[in-house]
Amino acid sequence: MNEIILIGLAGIIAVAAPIIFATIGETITERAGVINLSLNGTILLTAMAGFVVSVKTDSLLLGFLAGAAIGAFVALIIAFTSITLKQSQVAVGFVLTLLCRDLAYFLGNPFMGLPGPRIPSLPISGLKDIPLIGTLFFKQDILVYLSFILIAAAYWWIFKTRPGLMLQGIGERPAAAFVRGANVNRMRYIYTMIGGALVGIAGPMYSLSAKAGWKGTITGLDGIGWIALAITIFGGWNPIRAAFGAYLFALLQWLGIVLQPSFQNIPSQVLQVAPFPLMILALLLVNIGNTEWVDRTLAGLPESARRFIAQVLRALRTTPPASLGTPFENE
Amino acid sequence: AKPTAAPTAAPATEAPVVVTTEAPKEITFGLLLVGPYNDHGWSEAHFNAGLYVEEKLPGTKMIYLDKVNPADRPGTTPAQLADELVGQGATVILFNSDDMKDSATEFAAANPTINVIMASGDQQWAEGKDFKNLPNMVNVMGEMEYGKMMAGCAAALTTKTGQIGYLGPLINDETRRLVSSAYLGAKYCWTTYLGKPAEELKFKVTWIGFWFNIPGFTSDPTQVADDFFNSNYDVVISGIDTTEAIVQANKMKLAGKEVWAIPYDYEGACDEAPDICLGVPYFNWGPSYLGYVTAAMNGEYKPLFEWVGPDWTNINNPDTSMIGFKEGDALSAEAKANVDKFIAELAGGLQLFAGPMNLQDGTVYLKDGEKATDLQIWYLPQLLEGMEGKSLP
Amino acid sequence: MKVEIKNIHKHFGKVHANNDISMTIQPGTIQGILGENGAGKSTLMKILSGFYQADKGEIRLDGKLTRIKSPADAIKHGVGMLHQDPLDFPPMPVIDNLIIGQSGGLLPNRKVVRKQFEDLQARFNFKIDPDAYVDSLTVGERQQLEILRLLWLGAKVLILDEPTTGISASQKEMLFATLKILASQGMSVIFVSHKLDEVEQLCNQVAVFRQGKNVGQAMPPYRTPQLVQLMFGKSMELAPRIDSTSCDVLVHMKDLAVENYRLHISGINLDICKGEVIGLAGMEGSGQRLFLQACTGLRRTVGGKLYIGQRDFTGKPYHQFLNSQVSYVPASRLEEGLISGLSLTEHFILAGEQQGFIINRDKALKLTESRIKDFSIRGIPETRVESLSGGNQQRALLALLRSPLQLLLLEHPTRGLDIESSMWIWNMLKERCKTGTAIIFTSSDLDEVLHYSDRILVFFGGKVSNPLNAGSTTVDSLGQLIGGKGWEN
Amino acid sequence: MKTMTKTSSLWINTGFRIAAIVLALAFTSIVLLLSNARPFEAFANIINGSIGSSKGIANTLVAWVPLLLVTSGLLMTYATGMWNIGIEGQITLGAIFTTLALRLMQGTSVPPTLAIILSILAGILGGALWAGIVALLKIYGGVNEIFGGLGMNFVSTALTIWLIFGPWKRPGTGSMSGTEPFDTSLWLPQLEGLRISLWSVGIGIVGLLVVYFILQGTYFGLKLKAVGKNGRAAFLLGVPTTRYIMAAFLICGAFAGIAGAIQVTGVYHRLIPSISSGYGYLGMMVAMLVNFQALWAGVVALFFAALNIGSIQLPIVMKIDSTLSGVLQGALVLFFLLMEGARRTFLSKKRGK
Ligand SMILES: Nc1ncnc2c1ncn2[C@@H]1O[C@H](COP(=O)(O)OP(=O)(O)OP(=O)(O)O)[C@@H](O)[C@H]1O
Ligand SMILES: Nc1ncnc2c1ncn2[C@@H]1O[C@H](COP(=O)(O)OP(=O)(O)OP(=O)(O)O)[C@@H](O)[C@H]1O
Ligand SMILES: [Mg+2]
Ligand SMILES: [Mg+2]
Repeated sequence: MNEIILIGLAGIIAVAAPIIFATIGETITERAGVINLSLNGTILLTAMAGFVVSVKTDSLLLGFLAGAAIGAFVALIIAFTSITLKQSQVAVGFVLTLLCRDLAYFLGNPFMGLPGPRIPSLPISGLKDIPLIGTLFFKQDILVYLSFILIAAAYWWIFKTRPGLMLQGIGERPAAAFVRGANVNRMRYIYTMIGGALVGIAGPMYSLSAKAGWKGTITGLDGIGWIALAITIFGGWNPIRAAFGAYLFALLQWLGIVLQPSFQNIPSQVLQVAPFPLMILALLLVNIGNTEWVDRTLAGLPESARRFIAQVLRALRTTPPASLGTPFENE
Repeated sequence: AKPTAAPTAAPATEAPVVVTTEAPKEITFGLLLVGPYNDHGWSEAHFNAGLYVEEKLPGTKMIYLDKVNPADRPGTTPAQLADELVGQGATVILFNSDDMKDSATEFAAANPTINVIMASGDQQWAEGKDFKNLPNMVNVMGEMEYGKMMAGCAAALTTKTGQIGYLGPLINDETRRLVSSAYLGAKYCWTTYLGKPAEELKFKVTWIGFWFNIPGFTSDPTQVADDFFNSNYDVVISGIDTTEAIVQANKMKLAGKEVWAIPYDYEGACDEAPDICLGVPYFNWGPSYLGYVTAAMNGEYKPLFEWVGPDWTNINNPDTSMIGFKEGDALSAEAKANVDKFIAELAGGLQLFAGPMNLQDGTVYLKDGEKATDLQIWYLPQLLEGMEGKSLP
Repeated sequence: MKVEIKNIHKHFGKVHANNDISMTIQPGTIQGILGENGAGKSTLMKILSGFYQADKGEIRLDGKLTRIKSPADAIKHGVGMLHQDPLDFPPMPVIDNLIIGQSGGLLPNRKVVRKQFEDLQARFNFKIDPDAYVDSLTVGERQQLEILRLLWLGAKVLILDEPTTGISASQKEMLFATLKILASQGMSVIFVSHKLDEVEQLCNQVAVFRQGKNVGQAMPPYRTPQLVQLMFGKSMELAPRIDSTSCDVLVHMKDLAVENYRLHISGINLDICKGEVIGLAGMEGSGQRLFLQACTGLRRTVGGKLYIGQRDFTGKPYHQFLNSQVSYVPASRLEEGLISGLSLTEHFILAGEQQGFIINRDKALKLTESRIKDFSIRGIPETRVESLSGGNQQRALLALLRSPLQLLLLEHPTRGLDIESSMWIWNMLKERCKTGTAIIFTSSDLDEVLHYSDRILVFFGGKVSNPLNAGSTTVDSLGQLIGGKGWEN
Repeated sequence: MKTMTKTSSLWINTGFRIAAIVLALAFTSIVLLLSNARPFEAFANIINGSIGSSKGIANTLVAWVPLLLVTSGLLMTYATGMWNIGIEGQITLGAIFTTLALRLMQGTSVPPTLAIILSILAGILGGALWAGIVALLKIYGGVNEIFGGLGMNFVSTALTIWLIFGPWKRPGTGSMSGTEPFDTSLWLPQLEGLRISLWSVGIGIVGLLVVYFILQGTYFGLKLKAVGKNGRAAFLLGVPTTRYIMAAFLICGAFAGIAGAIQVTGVYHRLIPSISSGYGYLGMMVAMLVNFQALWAGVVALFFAALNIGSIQLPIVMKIDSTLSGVLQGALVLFFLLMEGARRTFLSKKRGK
């Protein structure tokens, strides 16, 4: 029984892996001050392309490379329209969300339901037998291991390395980064594309592993991208917290499944659709501290209570990179 | 269930259907598919039936439109799309899904000269709860109950843990009766052939909430399948449009777990992962469609409600049997033997929907010795006693 | 380092921002640059620090002809610029602020950086905690941080463009001391300002710009009238201050208390008379803004009572103040004051009373035209506010005010404006006082506070002084209080 | 002099617009060639299918009305700088409330006409309610309206499915086909032999005019824009910012609600899964393509509707997937944004010289 739960949790870690790639990709992009709203479309398109490529070439690697390349290209479009042409990032991102989706369905149509290759699971001998840890982390497939590495690497890069600090600076205050020698817009191009590439890898992670195959409109990926975006905010632009968000989401989904029989009388939709409202609730918690009315009402409270609540809220609060979504021109 | 002509169907002489006096030798029939024509599932089965008709009946031409649902074709109704097909010269229209029920009714009423075939509807069932008097419509449905029973049987004969999982779509009468059939098949084979007590068989259904996965709105079938396998349900029967069950089973298998799965709907479904596929209950609409189109061609089209079972002489005969069960490579020899025995028994008139039988909440469904009527089966109000899972949406 | 500027030209469209400017700055000197708004000071500084490229002309550093391609390039050549609003990263720690932009390997060595930073601080006895987050520092401290950073990166020429706007007197003293030290150590400092006294107090030589030209150099001892003459091409005289006599109480504050997450100010007791001007002095972030916002309902008071014209306004929302003829003019014009993208006319429609549901464009247009005339705004009704110049934006802000007003609250009403514009604006304000409007304003310019206020409140670390009579207060005593001295009583 | 520059810039603008269209068509053609289909044949089929016949035109209008209403509503929220992605859910709730109202009044003594009118009002209520929630989350919870909206979309879909298979289950088997269809007396009166109702067309046009008028001529409209361009400054100038954002959402929700109501009373005559038909997202595209100017919304919406309807011919006649229409629509908006940006940069460069 205990073992079953453990395996269940291991399953959650696997389910979250693609979302982690997408969220961390977006986190990196947004850290540079650019919003890539196109995730939902990008993931669908790259899932399709990755699948088709690896079916045609039957090389998994090429499939993933194709995904990454397309993800980066979509990001490039966003970078160009928003950074160079100064158009609204949200607008461009939203259009690409729909455009990529329809492209995926249109171009992918001939390849529906074809049998395709699939990433094998790859238990790590030695580690896999460690009690608990082994089952949880080391009986997964290569992509899951990569997701672990990605979390650590992204965190290390953003907060520990010199270029990472500059990345923060660029998103926080481009003008200041500029006088410190950063080529702000080039950096934004680069990071947007890196982030896009990571998002682009999430696609094949589904079509070549988590949800192997391409089934067009019924593939069951339409929506993942939005969830990943929400998790990015929940994660407060911090890879570790973002990963936590992804795991939390997968956990909620899993609970929805295991709890279903025990709730005969409440509509099954309640559990199935629960994760997103809960995600909103989470966003509420991390944002409500930034709202003006809270300040006002707090002011009404007795000092001690006021201080306490204020501290709690500040602990929960996440604030986006200051220049997020705004173009930069040096003077 | 025998074909039951709708009582309103007047004698053929005044059958108000085809207007031209002598039957046309050329005929175009239009097919409206709810899903992609190549979905390796429900819709592809119908599409192939269309090809079958074209092949068997010279002078017929098929035109089709797939993804006929308001999500994929915003702002359209199947009736309107049927008009499009008529515009292209179709004089017979096939609606292939429950989704299109009302449109089919509306269209049939609006176009008395067009012969309408509606798969999985019950408008033409005089005894049914949703009867509409439509002289130019045929309702046809395969008795997949039998297919599911065979699936359940194969599962019961294979499971090592005595736990069978059923990956359910959304909850309604149809899906309930299919799950229950699988359960009955499983229980029968478990007790009769393996001689094990019924209580030792666990049969659990988990509903994802839709016919396929929509992140953020349904449960993820991949996760459901995994959860089954991980919690020692070593056989999963799929009731949804997509193939997560066998895909995940295959993955587990490769990871060294001993698991099996049974897909749904489409004859070729096992091909995706033969090693773990115990078999697939599938629809073979071809023969029935051939019949209706021929009738239309010869001006003998009659309104009808048909709930067609397998051709018991050979359930896998493409020219005669509506319901088939294609045994998979993963089905062991002795299990296979027993499944065949089970099929033979069904052919011999074995009726599993027979009393004493209770509904999930313990209320009596069938009294001792009572056999369920088609109505009782079609409109099954709950899961059956002994099954685990939600009965009501 | 010796800086030679030769025949610099810079155009912005029609505007000839720098017109054949030349000057030489010897090592170890502090070069002052004076000039009215738009004279071309910032432009030249931005050329020196690599933001702009000159259209014509050359720059020599220590005699060597140098092309400065970017700010980063400038610092490589030893030219560092301290911006009015320090270009740092508020939400990040001081130490990271230093590391960002420091050239070096993938992984910064925090230990070394910290050490070097501490040593530098010691030289000027600054006391900035390297682990503090920048947004917890005062503007003054942030300037210090920037100076340290520039020196640390090897700056030998330090450019300061209007550095004293936004910092308090004592911080100013500290800054000037620092600059003097730097000069004595052989750095060349370029100091841009509108403020004659500062320049006179600090600089070894002064250049005056007008309309893009360098119209003259001056050496100490300076003669103020001569400088003014140079700056404006005419001489100028401040209106004499008039001390009001009778008091007809308008605002009554009783034990008022306000707070934000850093400060808690309590026990404010003050009566303000009709037509009175109250100046708020203190270091940036000592609570003046907090107090001002409390007086307009923008921030809810956490204790005490606030009456305006006998009515209790405690805890009332901003719009109720607004509708009771209490107006607030924020410091940041384009961020809080005006709406980029909307025309002047549309602003007047918004600010004015709404009549009915449908806008009467002609009426609005007429109103706008008259206001543009009265407030001599350089622009037409269709002009979008963002393309107005700083001073004109400020004029527009004042033009938007409703009248009559009971109480008017202003943040830095003349920040960044030259003497001429400032005087004009204060004339407008004093006119309003004559109609009984009371004014509360914050300013970091002590002379402004002393000259235009009737009474002064000094803020220091969450404490508020009793109202001082401006007539009988001196810059020094005020500076003392702002610096935190003499609060015992 | 002034006029001359005006005309010249007018030429420049139209030039860039046309370029956008050409590029979009080119892009779509390439996509078509990739799936070895002949572009011109495809476009011809789309045109023919949409405006080739009276039926086609009627169907196009059927798609046009809700799209137009949704776009009009979105223009209001866009004015305040809000991205009301929750629009899909708002349409759905409009439909649900309308269905509820009709279910209550069906078979009672309420005269059909009145019933229909009341049900549409109910739809307005439903849409506004759902939008209001998003606005509340935004204003008082700081939850970005995009994600608040998305969440509500998911919830609304779930709600629909639950109603169809649960409480509002039709006689017999609960069906994907939706709830039991309403009696024809509760349908919006349709033109003989066509699926379009002049009433709904009327409602759509009026809706657009109202929005146009509000945004052009009224204090309310101007204040909405002020809030959108600089909320803080607008607030200090005396605009009750939050109330205006809320108002914009409520109005937009109301329009979405009408769209949903028309889907029920005028098109499907019952509640079906995905009743919103994706008009919400499509409406956002239209709004972007008209650059949030009400003036062109009608035309562009009509064009998009025509694409949706015309593209049905593609699978029937050419055996290619009809998501092509989506590709073309997306490409149009994308290239419009690109060209718009290019135009701006071009002009500013020109001014720079
Ligand atoms: N960054 C800029 N981009 C475009 N135009 C600018 C910019 N800065 C200033 N201008 C234009 O230059 C003119 C004067 O700008 P500036 O702020 O220097 O005014 P000013 O000369 O300081 O006058 P004032 O005394 O009113 O401040 C304005 O018309 C403004 O449109
Ligand atoms: N980026 C710019 N674009 C257009 N015009 C500009 C720009 N920057 C400055 N100008 C113009 O150049 C002239 C000089 O501006 P500059 O900012 O150098 O004046 P300044 O002496 O710094 O004024 P202030 O004392 O207000 O800072 C101004 O009239 C302004 O109109
Ligand atoms: Mg200026
Ligand atoms: Mg300047």
